Amino acid sequence: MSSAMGEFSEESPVLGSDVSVADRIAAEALIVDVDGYEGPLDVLLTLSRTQKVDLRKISVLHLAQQYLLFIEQAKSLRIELAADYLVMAAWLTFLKSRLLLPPDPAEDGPSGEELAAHLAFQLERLQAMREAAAKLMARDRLGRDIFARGIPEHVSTIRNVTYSASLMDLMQAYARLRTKDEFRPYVMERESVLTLEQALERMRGLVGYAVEWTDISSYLPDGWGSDPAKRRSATAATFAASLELAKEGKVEIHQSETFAPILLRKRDAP
Amino acid sequence: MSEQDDNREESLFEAPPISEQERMVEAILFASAEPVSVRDLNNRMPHGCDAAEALVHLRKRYLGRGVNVVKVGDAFAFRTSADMSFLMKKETVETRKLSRAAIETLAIISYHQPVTRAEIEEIRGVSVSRGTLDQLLELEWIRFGRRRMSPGRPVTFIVTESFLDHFGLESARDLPGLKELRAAGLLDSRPPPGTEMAPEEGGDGDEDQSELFEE
Amino acid sequence: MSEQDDNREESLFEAPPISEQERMVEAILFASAEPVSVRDLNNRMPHGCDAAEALVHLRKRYLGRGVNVVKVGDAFAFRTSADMSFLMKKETVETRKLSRAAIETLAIISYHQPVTRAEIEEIRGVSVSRGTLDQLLELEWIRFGRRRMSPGRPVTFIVTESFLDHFGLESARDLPGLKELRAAGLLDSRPPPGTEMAPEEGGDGDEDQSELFEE
Repeated sequence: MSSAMGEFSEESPVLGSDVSVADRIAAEALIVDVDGYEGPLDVLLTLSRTQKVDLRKISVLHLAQQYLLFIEQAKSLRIELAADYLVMAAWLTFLKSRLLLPPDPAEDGPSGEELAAHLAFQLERLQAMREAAAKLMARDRLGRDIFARGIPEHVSTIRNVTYSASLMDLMQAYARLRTKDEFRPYVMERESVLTLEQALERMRGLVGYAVEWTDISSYLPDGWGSDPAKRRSATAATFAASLELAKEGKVEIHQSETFAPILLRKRDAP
Repeated sequence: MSEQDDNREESLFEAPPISEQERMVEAILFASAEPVSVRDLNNRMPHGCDAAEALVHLRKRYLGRGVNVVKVGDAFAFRTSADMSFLMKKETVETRKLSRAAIETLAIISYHQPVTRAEIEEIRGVSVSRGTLDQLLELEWIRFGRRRMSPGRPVTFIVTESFLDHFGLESARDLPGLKELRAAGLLDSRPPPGTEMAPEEGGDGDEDQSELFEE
Repeated sequence: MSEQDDNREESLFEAPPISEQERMVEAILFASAEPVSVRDLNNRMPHGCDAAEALVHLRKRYLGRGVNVVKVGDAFAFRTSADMSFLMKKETVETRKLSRAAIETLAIISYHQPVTRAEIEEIRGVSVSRGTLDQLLELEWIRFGRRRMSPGRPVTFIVTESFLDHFGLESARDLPGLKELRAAGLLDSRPPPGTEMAPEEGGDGDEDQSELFEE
């Protein structure tokens, strides 16, 4: 185990007063570029390359040592390190102690070897994914190497909307409109509505001549008797006007029985 | 042929075989967003190629296929074969009910034609939206009639032949009159007095604002 | 075959000859820039057609041509042959360069799918920024897959048909080196020691890559 440390100090690109200039430059590049790293695992993967071995046979202890030195270097150069770099450093310190010390039987949890194996697996997996990504990006790609039809012909959707309406719908609609007319006292179609005011005015002018009992329907204005809508409006207005005149004491009203004609005559002033 | 010989002499490399040139033209025409001229083809293909000749082969190859090489001006492009055009259309048939506004407007036009928009509005008691009339015009059930000789010379609407066809009428005069409607019970479908005003009015008001086609 | 016979019996009209069907598939695929599924082909072709059979013929016809019929997931498309790319400078669309984080994330999703964000982070050893995933979602190379049945029901990511189309893959099973990676155990979800009780373990790891494109 101690030999690993010794080996490390000789080979380390990050530390040592007796390293070559090239190594020093490489080490500085590593540190200065810390922002360029995609996290601690990325740093570890980069460091692992100096071991030039299959990632499965990597010395995790050696790697941990390298990483911790890297962190120290970064700190001494006052490079701001993200928290996760420090977390990794702490974890690797822990791992290092587990690897160096004989296992404590009283202690729970995974052994140093298990943890180291997992770290090696993570590094190998990350490396594999990077290689896969490179292979993927190197494929013949659509829009770069392979092309789709330049003048696609769009499928036109022809929406045939057919509207269904039957003669019955049409007649019902018309009937509905006409029926509505007959029942709409509020309708603003002025020419088929006789207002109370209009009827009253007309009646006032006429009752002076009503010496005999006269059917109030004869007081409807000319032309209001044939159209049912107009007749209805005129009848109602005339009847209301008659009641108004009776209230004023100007006329008398008489009806012999239900539905019999309503008769009206002038009342002599008292 | 002599031109090709000249090219060959000029070129340091031998031109690719014509079958390869044909493949190149095929790929370029396929991928290009616009028809490509022979000149452009030659510019894009390796030196010594003869796009015009490759095109002759390519056009022959696509004769009778589902897509053809067509000439557009002095350029060439792939186009789906004319007899395949039916595949480029997706027809969907939707049947919708005419909106109440539309059917009422149509009813008024058919019973009162020629009728102006103002008259339709008076009969319906609500304004008629442009959309409703447009829809009926589009369906070719109504069309413009003569202008009224009254002030403003308003346009009138009348029903069309296709309206008569659709509703199985010989002429608009065949429409049943009010008396017949009553006899058929269509005018007796009055709501009981007292209930007819409120809901009818309410409904009408809503419809009035949107006059949307019913989906 | 028996199914086809059934169809033919059901149909009032005989299906067009296979050569015509081939032309139809050719026209439809040519007209579309996007891959078209066999199902869509059948829907667009006359009743009784067998797009899958026509496709077999069509693919054979275009073998070695300047454009080829390629399979993308369950769909097919015409694409220029890869060896013609040197002619295509003009057509190349400059795409936004993907960041290293985005490329790695995409690779992890494609090889490990369906995969959760936490798993991507575990593999990369850093957190995945929202922007990275957004970029991939926007490119329509990844989409949300099913939620995991583990606590928190985390959402998973999977690659899309556009991803396959872009990278010229018939299916995600054709990803380069997939078999080797799997054989080396590098696609297993292996939780860190001491966390064996993690809920993800078990079936999920095996199912990876098999749940592809299930809707």
